[in-house]
Amino acid sequence: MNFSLNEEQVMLKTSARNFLEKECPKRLVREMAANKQGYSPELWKKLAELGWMGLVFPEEYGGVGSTFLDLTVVLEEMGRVLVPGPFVPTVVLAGRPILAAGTEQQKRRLIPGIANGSIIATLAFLEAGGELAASAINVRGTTHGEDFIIDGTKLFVPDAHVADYILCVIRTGDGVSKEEGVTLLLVDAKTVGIHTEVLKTLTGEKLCEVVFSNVMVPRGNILGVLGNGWQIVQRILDEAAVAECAWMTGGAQWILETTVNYARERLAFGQPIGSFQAVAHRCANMAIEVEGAISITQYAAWAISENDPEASAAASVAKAWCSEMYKHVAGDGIQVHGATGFTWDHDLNLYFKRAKTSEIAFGDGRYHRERVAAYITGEGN
Amino acid sequence: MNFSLNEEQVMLKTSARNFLEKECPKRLVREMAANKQGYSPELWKKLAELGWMGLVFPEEYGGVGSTFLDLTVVLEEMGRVLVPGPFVPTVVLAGRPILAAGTEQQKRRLIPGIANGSIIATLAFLEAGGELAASAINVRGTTHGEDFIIDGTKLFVPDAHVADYILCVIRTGDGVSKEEGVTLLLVDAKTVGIHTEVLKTLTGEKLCEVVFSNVMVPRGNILGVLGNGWQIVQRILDEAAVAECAWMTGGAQWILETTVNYARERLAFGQPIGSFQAVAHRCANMAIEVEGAISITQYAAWAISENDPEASAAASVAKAWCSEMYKHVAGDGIQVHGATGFTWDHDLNLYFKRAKTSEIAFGDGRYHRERVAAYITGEGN
Amino acid sequence: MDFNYSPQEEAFRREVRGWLAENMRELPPWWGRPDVPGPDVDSDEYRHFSFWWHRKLYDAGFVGIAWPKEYGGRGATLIEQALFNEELARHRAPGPVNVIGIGWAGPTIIAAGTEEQKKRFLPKILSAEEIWAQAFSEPGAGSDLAGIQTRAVEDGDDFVVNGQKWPTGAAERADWAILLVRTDPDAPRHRGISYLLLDMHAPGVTVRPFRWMDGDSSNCEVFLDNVRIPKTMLVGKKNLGFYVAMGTLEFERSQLGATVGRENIINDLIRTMKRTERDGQPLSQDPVLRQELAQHWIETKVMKYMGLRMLTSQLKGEATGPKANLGFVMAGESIQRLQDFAIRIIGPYGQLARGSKHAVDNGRWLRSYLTSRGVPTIGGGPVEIKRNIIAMRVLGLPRSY
Amino acid sequence: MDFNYSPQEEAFRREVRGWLAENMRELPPWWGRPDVPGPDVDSDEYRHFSFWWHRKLYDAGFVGIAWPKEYGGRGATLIEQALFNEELARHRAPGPVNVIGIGWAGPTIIAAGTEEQKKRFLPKILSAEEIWAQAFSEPGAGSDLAGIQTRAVEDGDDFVVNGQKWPTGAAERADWAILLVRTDPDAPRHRGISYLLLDMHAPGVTVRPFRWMDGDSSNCEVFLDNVRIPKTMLVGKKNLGFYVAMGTLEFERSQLGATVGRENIINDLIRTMKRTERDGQPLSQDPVLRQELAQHWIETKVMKYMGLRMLTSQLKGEATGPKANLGFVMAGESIQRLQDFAIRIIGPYGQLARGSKHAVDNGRWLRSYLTSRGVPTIGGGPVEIKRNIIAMRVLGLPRSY
Repeated sequence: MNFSLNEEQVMLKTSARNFLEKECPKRLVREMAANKQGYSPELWKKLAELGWMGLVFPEEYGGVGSTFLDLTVVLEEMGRVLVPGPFVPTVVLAGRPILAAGTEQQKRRLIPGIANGSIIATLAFLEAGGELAASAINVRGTTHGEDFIIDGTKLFVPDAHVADYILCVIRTGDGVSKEEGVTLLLVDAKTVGIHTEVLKTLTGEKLCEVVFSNVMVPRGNILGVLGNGWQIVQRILDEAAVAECAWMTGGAQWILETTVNYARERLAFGQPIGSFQAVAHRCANMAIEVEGAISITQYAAWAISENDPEASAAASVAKAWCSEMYKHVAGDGIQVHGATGFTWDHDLNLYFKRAKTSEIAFGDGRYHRERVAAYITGEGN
Repeated sequence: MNFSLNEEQVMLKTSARNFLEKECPKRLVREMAANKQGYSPELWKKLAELGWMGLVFPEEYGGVGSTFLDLTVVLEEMGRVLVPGPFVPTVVLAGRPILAAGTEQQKRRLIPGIANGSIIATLAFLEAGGELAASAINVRGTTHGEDFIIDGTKLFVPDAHVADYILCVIRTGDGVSKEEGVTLLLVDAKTVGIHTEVLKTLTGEKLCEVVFSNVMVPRGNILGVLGNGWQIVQRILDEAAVAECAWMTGGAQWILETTVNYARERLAFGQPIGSFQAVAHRCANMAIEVEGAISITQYAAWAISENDPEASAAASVAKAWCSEMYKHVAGDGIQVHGATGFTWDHDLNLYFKRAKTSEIAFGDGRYHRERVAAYITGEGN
Repeated sequence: MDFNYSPQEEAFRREVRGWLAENMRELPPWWGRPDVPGPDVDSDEYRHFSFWWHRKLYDAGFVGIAWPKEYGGRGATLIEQALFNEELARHRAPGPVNVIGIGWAGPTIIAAGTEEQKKRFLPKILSAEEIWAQAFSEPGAGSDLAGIQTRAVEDGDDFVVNGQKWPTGAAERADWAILLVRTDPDAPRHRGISYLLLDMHAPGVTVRPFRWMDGDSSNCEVFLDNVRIPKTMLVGKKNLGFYVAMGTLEFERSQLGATVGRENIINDLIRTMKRTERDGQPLSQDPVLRQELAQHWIETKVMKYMGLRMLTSQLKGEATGPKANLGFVMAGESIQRLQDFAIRIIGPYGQLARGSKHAVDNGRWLRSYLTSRGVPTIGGGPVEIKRNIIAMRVLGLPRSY
Repeated sequence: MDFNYSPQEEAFRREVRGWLAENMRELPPWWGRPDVPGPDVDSDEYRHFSFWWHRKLYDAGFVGIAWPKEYGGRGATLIEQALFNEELARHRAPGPVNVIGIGWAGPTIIAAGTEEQKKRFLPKILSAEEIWAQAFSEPGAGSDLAGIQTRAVEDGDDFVVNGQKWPTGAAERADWAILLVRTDPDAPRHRGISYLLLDMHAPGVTVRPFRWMDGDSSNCEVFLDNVRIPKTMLVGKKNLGFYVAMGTLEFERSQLGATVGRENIINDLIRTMKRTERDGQPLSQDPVLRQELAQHWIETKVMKYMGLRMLTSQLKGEATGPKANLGFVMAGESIQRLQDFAIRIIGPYGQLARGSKHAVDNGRWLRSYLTSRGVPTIGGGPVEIKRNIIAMRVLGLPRSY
């Protein structure tokens, strides 16, 4: 039992911290929120050179061969400075399932490009209902000779406008349960009939509407087994949830540190405001939630790395906790800062907004609490 | 619009405060918790002489002819000192429905006795499931000539062991809905076949198991219309909920005052603990909840007095609020007092315990929130 | 106790209702309709619209309802003011402009101003011919107003003022501002402050707009560089301005308008919940959401009756200043929970901003979610300070700050 | 990072499990079974039972696991101590007695005591031949320990002590107590306190038991009337006793046992929920309760891993004293919510006390509901003080008290 980062992880963390502090100032974050592409190709290239895109892929596919836990170390630092761009979609939402469920050919075709930063990829999952359930998958893929024809609309697809590949969750059949008949299809984003429109979001993150009109995709692009994609989806969601937790934990630590520094320096009634318990205890509560988030996220990341049987439950526990934690901590941070913290120019608001989108991403607190309840009672609802 | 007590109500309140401070010290409360009867006949007699039992009954039946709102003024003061005994069961749970739904004969037979303190009465409602729903009424009354024969067990019946009359909610038929077929029956507590056992409770309040074995009750003892009792029950529950709110509000004010006094006087680190914001702001939060409770309870009591169409919704709003309020305020009171507040000898614990039984009585927060939801959405669940 | 209104009050309510029914027909089609495109709140078009509506209210005698008649008000009671606010909210009608002028500067001038000041300023406040801003807090003095550093030095018939004020509301469009300055740096903190009326068009006044995090860009920072303010613009006694500012302002404390606003929000949410299905069931029947929804309704009702109790105290002439904070703290924190609930209901759509395809109610819920973090617990007076006041001045606890 | 245990640790866990499987068979039928009548916790029968079980643990080498071997301990690591606590909780086995002796007096004597004190006291602590109490706080000094007033005056080879201690735990049955007294009334508050070992059977010691509100009547008030304590009973330096008391006690800070205890509670609740129907549906399928239930599980898991992170820090020799309060505050407030949830689940039955007809689990939930208001947020150190420490010593904020 040793609940601490190993030497390499500490090095990775330190170098990531130093690199990102220099290369990803808030000015860039704000620029990219307004920018059409939504990410800096130069920074993207540098991340690739550092090997971050390849971190969780085996060396034989051009990766670094590290663990998912190592990835979350980097994600925490990225979340700390709010690195804009399609990193999580490419690596976690697309790259990881390709590695886990792809054919040798699919892996050889895509993973080296993902690992070296030349391929951007994403996952098209949600539809109009906005639900994470299998029953909400209604975009259809119908067989047409050796191809599938996809028709329908996916929503909230991150970074689809710059993606080279879109991993699509579609319905190819109707089984007894809604989980049956769900298929994952790797779609070249340049295929005729795909229309992408960037939605205007709170944070400037690029979430897209992707309309598929009569889009032809070769059968060979199925990821995993036809009609059996739901299991892969679940694993994606678990990993994505934990990745988001790491991201949130990094951001929350920035807020806590920034707020504590402010409380130490800002004076009111002739004293630092941190000497008033209303502020001091609020900071203590923030610290408790953050410490909990760090602990549970690292555990969940470890469980995923180790394919622990509790990994899925751990992911839900972590995401439920972190979703609330980030929102509370961001809100408390603003409250301690007062009007200053409520300005557009103060960086706190970037975190407050991100806390809301992170809460929503991959299932909010309520969704994951219900999953936890199903796990501990052994009964669905 | 005048949201304040009128002159008579202020007088009533003041005299009740003075009377009870003298006549109902905590020593008596503690004695009665351990005492088998659970109330002091002398105090009971004095309350009757003051006219409190008759407050809400017309003069023609030996009452005072005041309003339900006036009654809550007294109840608030009773709750403030935790007067033990069957006052609410007699007046609110039994007396009020007899007045509202009884025949002239029933009223003449019972209300003068209730008003002058010579009759103790109560309501037998809950059964094993512990639910307030009509579907939970399963104790049966079957016709037998001019009588009903009751069989079954009622639980949590307040003060049944000293009651002269028990108003029983029983099932006499099965309609399309569970609400149909519920009947209210006035039962002489000395009837053969009734067996009462006092349960051991948190507060020493006397809640009883009442077993009916082949109990014969004359048909003339039906209150209201056979099979149509559920409407009366609902009105009883609304009034009981608001009565409980008044009680809770009184107790919460005692806690707030006691806690603020303690925070003013108790020293730590060379200062009164009330000069630390952790304590001062906790007290402020208590004050907010209490002020809310006073306001919403007085409104609900007024709505009941006026037969306002919103009375039932107001009762649920008030009970949901007060149930949580009392528990929070009592818990906060203990926390501010520290170990002192956690002792058996400190009176705070009497309130903390009562807060729990008051929360449960006539529907807890969750129950009433669901009722409010049904009211505002116009949809049941 | 009586929650019914007097015949006179009911008559007033009928008058307001009648007027609203008549005049709201003239409102532009986008008013109150997030689905119909309308101008930005910061735009000239919107500004023009709100002054047009203000003029109608003003002409109908609905501006300054509780102001004395001699100063152009209606001379009605606070109940009628509360009733008017309630009806306005109930009908979802726009309110008057010049909120600082009507609610703050005007009442202060009425209470503490000179006869000249009253004559000069009050009429144009109600008519909104002159718009007012509030320049009290500073970058270094927010919660602790007595800590302001902006200096005023006497020079002949003027004060010469130097310093910086922030945030000052919509100062860019203001003609005048109520201003706190330090006139005696050696006196105890609270006793060296004066209350002045500042001509925003005077030389040396520079206004720099900035944005809040919800996108509202109407707020400003004000720089004062050797600004000369005639001594005739002093309100109350020199060096006692802090007490002028803190003095009892007889604005109506029932918050009835805000409470009805919350009811509107909840009713809108219920509509959204009824038309949104999850797992084949409308959200309005979701037991978990129902609990939360009901709790918001309960809090709204509780605040309503707390407000009416406060109003009754006010009418009896009791000092309700400190006590009103009980309701204010609750309202401030409660609206944040309500807005968080609202945005959770719409799930991933909650991220979509005004103008985005697929945005529910054109991003209304997102905007109000962000907005709820500002004024309710900070801008309208930080809840921490309000709790201090409750503890000290309502409960009689010792000072805790 | 590795959540697996070493082969040696796994071997130890197997040993504990094997021993428990073997020995728990001998537990009386009422143990852990609220439905089987058993003795009161305060009764002689219960006391006899717990000493009997302690002796078994002791003989098996499971008392003082992380104590050095030379003082009768097992000399094992804190991980093994944590593992043992976890297994004990997992199996719902009784723990050792003499908690203050083993967890507090003993480690302090090991760290700061004289060789004589070690020889005299340590063996009988582990064997529970001598039971210890803690006499630190006073009626007038609880949160603020440095405010104690009990005086000790030197007289020859003795201290003569006068004062009053409260609350002192199960002092009525204690043979010894660790005691804080003021030895220099003129020194700064923290620097005039000494740490003594008090013979509870000495003349002048009077013990008055009292009850907590949950019915526990084992706690006491202790009056000290000219009690003579030999100077050989001083621990550490005179006047530096406050620091001896606050010094790092190497007790295990993972709280793993407590976490497992919470898991047991939740699992018991799930069983209750499954067998209780409302509206024809088991409570375990009630969506509202499921949300709350899950939240408690989530908090439990979060605390578990907070605890293990803390333990890892401890093992690395880092100072975890202040930081451990993060988990303690959360645990204290969290258990109160859990107990409130538990008692709400059983509805009106929640009011019924031990011994009542119809009481669910013989009133267990009611008792634990009340108990949760004491030690978790007050007795184990008030959460307010813990938050002060977090703010000041973990976050580096200025002193706020």
